[in-house]
Amino acid sequence: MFLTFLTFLPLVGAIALAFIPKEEEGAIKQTALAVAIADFLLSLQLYADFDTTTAAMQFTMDIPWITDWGISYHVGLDGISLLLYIMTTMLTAIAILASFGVKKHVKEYMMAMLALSTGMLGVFISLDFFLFYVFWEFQLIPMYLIIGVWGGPRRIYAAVKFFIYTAVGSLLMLVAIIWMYFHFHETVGVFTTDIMLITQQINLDMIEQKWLFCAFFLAFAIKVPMFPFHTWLPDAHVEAPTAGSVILAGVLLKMGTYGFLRFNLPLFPLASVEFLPYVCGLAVIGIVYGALVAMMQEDLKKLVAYSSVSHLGFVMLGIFAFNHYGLQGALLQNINHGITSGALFLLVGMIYDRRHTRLIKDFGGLAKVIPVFTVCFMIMTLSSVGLPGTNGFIGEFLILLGIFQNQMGFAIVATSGVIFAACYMLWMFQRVMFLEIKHPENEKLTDMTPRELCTMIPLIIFVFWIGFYPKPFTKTFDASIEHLITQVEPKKTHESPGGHHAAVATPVKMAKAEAGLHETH
Amino acid sequence: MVPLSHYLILSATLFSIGVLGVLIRRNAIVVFMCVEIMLNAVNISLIAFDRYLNQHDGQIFSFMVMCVAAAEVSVGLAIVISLFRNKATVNLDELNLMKW
Amino acid sequence: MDLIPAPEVDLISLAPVLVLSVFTMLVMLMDLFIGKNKSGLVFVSLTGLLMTAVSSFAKTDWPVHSFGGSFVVDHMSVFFTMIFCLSSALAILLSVDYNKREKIRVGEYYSLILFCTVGMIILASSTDLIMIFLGIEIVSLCLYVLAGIRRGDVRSSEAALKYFLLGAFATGFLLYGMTLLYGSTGTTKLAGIAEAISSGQTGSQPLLTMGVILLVLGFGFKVASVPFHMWAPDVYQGAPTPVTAFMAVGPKAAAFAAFFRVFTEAMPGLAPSWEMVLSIVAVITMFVGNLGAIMQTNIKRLLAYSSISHAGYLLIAIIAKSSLASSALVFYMLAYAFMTFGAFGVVTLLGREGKENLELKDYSGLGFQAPLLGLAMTIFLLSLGGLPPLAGFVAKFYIFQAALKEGYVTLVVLAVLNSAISFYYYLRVIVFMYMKEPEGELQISLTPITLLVIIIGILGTVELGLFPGPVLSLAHP
Amino acid sequence: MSFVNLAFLVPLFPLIGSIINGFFGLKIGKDRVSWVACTGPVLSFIVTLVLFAGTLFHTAGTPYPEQSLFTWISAGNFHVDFGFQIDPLSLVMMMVVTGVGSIIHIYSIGYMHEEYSYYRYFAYLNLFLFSMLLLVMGNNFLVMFIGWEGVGVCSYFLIGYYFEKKSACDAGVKAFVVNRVGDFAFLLGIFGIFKMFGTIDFTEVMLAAPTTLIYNSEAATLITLALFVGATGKSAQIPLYTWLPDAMEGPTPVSALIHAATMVTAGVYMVVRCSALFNLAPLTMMIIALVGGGTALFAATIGCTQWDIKRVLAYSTVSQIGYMFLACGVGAYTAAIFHLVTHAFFKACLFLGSGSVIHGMHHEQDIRKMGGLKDHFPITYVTFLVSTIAIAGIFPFSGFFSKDEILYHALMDGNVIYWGMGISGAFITAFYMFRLVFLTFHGPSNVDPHVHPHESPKVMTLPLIILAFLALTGGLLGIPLIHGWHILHNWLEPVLAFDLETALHASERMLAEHGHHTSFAEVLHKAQHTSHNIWLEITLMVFSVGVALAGIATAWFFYIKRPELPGKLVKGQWGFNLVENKYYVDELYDETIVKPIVKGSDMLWKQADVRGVDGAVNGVAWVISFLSKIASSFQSGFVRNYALIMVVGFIFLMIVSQMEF
Repeated sequence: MFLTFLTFLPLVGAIALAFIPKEEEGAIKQTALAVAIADFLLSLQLYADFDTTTAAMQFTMDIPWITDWGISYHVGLDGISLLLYIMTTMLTAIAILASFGVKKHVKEYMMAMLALSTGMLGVFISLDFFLFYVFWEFQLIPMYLIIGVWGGPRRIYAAVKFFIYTAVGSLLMLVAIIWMYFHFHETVGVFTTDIMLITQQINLDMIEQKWLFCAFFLAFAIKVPMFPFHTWLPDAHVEAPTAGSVILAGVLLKMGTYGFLRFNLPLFPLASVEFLPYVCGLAVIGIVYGALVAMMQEDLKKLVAYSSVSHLGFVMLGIFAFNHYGLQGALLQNINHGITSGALFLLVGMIYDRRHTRLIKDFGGLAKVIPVFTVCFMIMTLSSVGLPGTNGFIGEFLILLGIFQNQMGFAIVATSGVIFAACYMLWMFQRVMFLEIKHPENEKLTDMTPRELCTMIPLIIFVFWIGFYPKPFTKTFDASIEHLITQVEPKKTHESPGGHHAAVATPVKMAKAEAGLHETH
Repeated sequence: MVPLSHYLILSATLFSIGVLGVLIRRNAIVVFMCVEIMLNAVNISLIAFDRYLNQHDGQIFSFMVMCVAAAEVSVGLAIVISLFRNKATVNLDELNLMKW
Repeated sequence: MDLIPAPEVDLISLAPVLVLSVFTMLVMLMDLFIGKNKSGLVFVSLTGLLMTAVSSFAKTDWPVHSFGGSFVVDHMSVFFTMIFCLSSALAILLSVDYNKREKIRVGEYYSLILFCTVGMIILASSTDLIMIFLGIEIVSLCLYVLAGIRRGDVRSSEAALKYFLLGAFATGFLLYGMTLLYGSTGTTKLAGIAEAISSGQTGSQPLLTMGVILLVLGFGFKVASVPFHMWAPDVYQGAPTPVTAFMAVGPKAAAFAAFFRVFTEAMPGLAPSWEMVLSIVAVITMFVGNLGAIMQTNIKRLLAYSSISHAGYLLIAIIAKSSLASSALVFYMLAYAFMTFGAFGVVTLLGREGKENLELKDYSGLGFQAPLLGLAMTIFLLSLGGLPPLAGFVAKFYIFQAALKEGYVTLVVLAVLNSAISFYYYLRVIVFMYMKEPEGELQISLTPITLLVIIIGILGTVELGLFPGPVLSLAHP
Repeated sequence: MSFVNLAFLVPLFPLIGSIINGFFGLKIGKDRVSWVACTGPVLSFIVTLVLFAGTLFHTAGTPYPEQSLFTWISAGNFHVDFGFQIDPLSLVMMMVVTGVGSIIHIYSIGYMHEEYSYYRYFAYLNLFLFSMLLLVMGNNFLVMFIGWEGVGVCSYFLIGYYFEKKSACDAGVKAFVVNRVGDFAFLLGIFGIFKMFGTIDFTEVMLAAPTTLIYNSEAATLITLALFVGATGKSAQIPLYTWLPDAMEGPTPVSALIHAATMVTAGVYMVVRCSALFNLAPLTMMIIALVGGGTALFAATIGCTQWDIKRVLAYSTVSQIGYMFLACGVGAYTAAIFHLVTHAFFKACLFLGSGSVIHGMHHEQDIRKMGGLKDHFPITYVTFLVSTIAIAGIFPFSGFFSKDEILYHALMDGNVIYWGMGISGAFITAFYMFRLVFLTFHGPSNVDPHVHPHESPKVMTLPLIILAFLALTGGLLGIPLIHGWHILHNWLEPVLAFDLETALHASERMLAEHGHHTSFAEVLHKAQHTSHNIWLEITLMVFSVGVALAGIATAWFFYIKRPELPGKLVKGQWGFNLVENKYYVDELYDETIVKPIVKGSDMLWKQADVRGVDGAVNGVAWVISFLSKIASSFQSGFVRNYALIMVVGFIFLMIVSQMEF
């Protein structure tokens, strides 16, 4: 019930906003922010109450919805979704705070933001395919409007591209869902769309798994986005208003990776193993390709957008490492990317507000004029580069560690991503922040306002918190990851007898045992 | 007795003539008359089938068709007149205000 | 020579038809005697429709066959009757303000809609080719007139003539098809035909096949499926807006009811010969409808193409044949009724005397100048596109379910891709409403009765989307 | 062992200093900034001494204490503590880092006092110390890696300290990116270690190494090679040395601290730290020795041709680190650390001395515009000279002891080629270092008349004196010849002890398990029969001092006696041009790596992404709108057309129905 309350609170807030007169922009902004912050603070309670020892769904609520079809309103959180959920509430609050400067149609904007929040939160809690699909598609609309109404010059193109691209993928997933629904009825005898039930009991052969995997893959790969389905992302990011980009990078992309974890792996383990080389291949291409293309970008937002392609490639690689390290890294990197990219988009938005340009060549020498901003930007740049001590490192390290255990070739290529990341981020940073001031407009820039600082500080705290003490975050994953591995593993070893997972553990124990022997001699 | 196929061929031929007329003629009224030919062609086969099957359904059917045809004539002519009032033409090729 | 056997007469099962006919005539008569203020007619018409809806439950021990197997009261017919009554009521409500504005004589107008409804009920309840033919003709004749009822308007007249000529042309084919079917099986009763086919007592196979294809043409014309759809965009555009809305819902639903009945009840045995044909028709209907809509700049024409594409989705239900498919069909039609009337309601509302504001650019800035109206239009369009949690989505979900259950995966995948294409043009309207600057101040007069239609549309669309449960259990026998 | 619980304080003090200066530096004023900045390292140094004292009483044979603060990362069976290791090796490094670090901090007060963003400089410098301390104190690879990258990023900041200069920024980015190439390999090495050992804790890995890795196996070679590539990045060895000379764009104390004394030697430290692994990989050892010796010689030759005082020293640093790696490569880890320590003293002194000159000359760095400065900079001159003698390897200065030990081991444990590289490097070193001294401090003055050279304030000269003293006496740490007097050797012994015999037997056993019967008896035999030959060592010492003196004499001849000669000699010589242009390595990298990547990326973006991938997406949209035009083009508006289409459609469907599917 609490979860439902949290999820729909923003929507209720949005409806409440409708009754505030259009002219009272201040009240509208404050109300929206208050709702978002309240939602965030209340969602922290979830973390407090979360039981990290079990992989079972928590805070569940299951009431029949469309009984004729066996559809129910079934929601809950587990280790995979908990932090994504809380991050969503947090980023919503930050995004709303960051968009206090929005000029036109303030009321509608805030309503869209809050509605978007409900849509995103719903995706993470749905434990029913139908419900999931409803939320999955529902959040497209507010995002579409946010890009299309409050975006840049090519906003309409970007918004429509975003919408249609995502819709194409998810509609095929819908077909797969319905197909599974009947298949489940045929084999088990129950009409249900319950994700948990279907995941546990469905029995699919290899061919079926492959087809269904592909359908789900397309939906999520577009969302992630994986190479070569990524081209909507730069457009959407460039055109979206700042807060839109923050949400887009911070949460929407995570819905793709979340989908892989929630559906592809546990539902289609055989196909997952079968397609592993291809998925990893695409992920690795994405890592290198995204980085190289990012290096050449002239627009700051585009650069960060392509860097997202690269970073999400890491996440995908971690997911398909199929071991604890990789999965944990992937889950953590989800959060990290939300924080870091979100912050980078906020920062880019801040200088855009001041200069109305995002072209790198229009800047230079800002470090001298706006030192506080520079520090924040630097921190986020380094986090994006994956500097140890920041959040980015832990995630990337675990992912690479994980994939190295199983797929050494991919790991080596992927690791080279850390070099390219340094290239494009630092080069960008240098051109924007360092060197001499070439444009006189830049000399009079004002430093960050308290409000802007408020949006950054929580994110900076998380950068270092996760960087130095990630345990409070990673401990929520453990049980769910173990569970996920058991869902994939037996079928995987059955498929490929020389499964790598066992091979990792043996030398560890052997080494330790022998080390012990060594000491006693 | 004349075999059924003769009637059917006659009916099909008439029907085709009606169709061709609709496709070829430009005058709305002529086109409409061609449609009437089609309907009557159908009537021929209806009656033929009816006779051949030794039933009554076909006859009833053909009565209905005749009624309907009559109704269509009245409605159709009314529409043609209404159009003529607006546009002073019954040439179908001049009727393409709405397209694509 | 046999005497014609006296038919068994069961007037009770005919009750809706009778009740509505009486009310229709009442409306005609009243029109003669009441004065200038014709609002009483609306009241009578609506009452009539309500009574009709109620009287359709006169028989509840479904299915009830009467008139020697020519007429049936069953789940589908009753549900369809409700849809017809709903759509006619909405059409009448939608016309009140419109007719006032466009100065259309209302007496004929309402009675034509009611007569049309009578035809639709007959169409949905008939199990005899003759009755079906009659139903179709009653509906068509009324629609010809309704399309051209704005007599001073060239477009309206042109639409009427086009519709009439093509309609009559198609009737010829339909009739020919029925004749061949009759000739091959020796009966006009659907059950009899099915029996004859399954027992192999049919005449020459080519004639039968040709008859089937001719029926496809005939019904295809009525439901506006490609390549027999050509009339639809022009007629939808030219006809008065409420009539367009009405045509897109009621008569189409009726035609689908008959289409479904004829093909699944009379010719399941011939399924192999028409399944592929209908599949092809369905696919090209979806594609042509959606592709055609992309280029449109006139909202009515856009909705016309959209309606064509929806016919394509609905054809999938006929292909699926099952009872699940029939439920999907009725559910879809109901959902479609709400969202279409809602959308046309907004279109009507935006028009002004002398300026109908039908171009997409007339919608610029609507979303912010009239937020609720914009929101309503957004909801209708997205529902038409099939976005959850709206009625259109549940309806599509239902249809796809029915088709997947029978294993038509390819069809469903194609349908789904079409849904994606359709988003493009539905979104285009939204683009205009929210993302383009208005060209001038929009003058919107919120006429209350039209608004009522929109509200009903919203309620239906949202309710069927969020809580379709009750209606689903009604739709499913 | 309670004293070890103080360990966390060592990195903490500089961190606190960094945070205070970073956030409030501008507000609290320069004086307080200096106090804050210098207190941190000094306190760290004191705590290090306490730890050192505690370790003196360590019971032999027991493991060295570690302090684990908290579990940092935990995933499955992968656990990494945020822990520190206090053992002799790390203590040596900590003392160098905090000791030299403190001195350089103090020096910086004088050197940087005119800077506006003084606080920023000290914040970075403190942060650097923090990272460097993590690097040397970490008890596992990952904590080391935080420091490893942390020093890299601080180096990036400090090189780019004058961020308005494009060259400085470019140098910073170059340093970071080249370092990242090394880090990439280092990471792979860590992954490999985890895969083989299931842990990345130093103690556990080193203990398990002999029984886990097979001697000379592929895994051992690859892992150690990866680690070594990581080390070459950080320690500026061939092929990744190019960033270090450019790094001289940073303030001079930074060059002294980061690019001479501490950070760049991190690679050496890491190799020594993992000596147990490297001992199992003879192939890697050979590569290390060759790369080290090669770099020593190669960089020395470039050093002879440079005119920028700091660049000469930079190449000298590269060359000296080459020596350290040469030592590692032949297994003389103690010698490597020894040279690391003495090098820290004399090279820091040299850099600070050069900084003093630059400071006194108002930021003039070209030695052609100096000359005869010894009168203007008396203290600087003396200290500089002491350090130069030390680096040249003249008895009894510190460099003599450390370098000779390396050369001795190169000959005894390696072969004559290694020794040849080392000894020729020594000659060139002596030559170019004295060239530097002569050109700067002796001979006629070429100073720009507008510049008035002046000796630096006490806050700068005092550190010079201390460092010069250390450079003079540092050699006492490792007096060879007399057994037991090599203090450093004794001190490090417990960390570096490696039982080759057991390891080889274990390898034989493991190979046997896999069905390969290989005997490493020969390897063992060779290793056990290298003996300590005192007379040979003395001979070598005399010889190398002779070589160094010869180098000095050559420099004297060319730059004092016949100063016009070098110019004439080298004129038009292609060989000289090659060396003067640093063998065109930068240009080579630029042409073969940087430019292709940039061009390729540009292609990738404009062709592959925009045209290819996105083109496909937009292409689909285009096809759809094209089809849409076709679809609506049938809608001609003519009734007869419509009827025709219906008839055609009917015929089409008739045909379809007659087809078999």
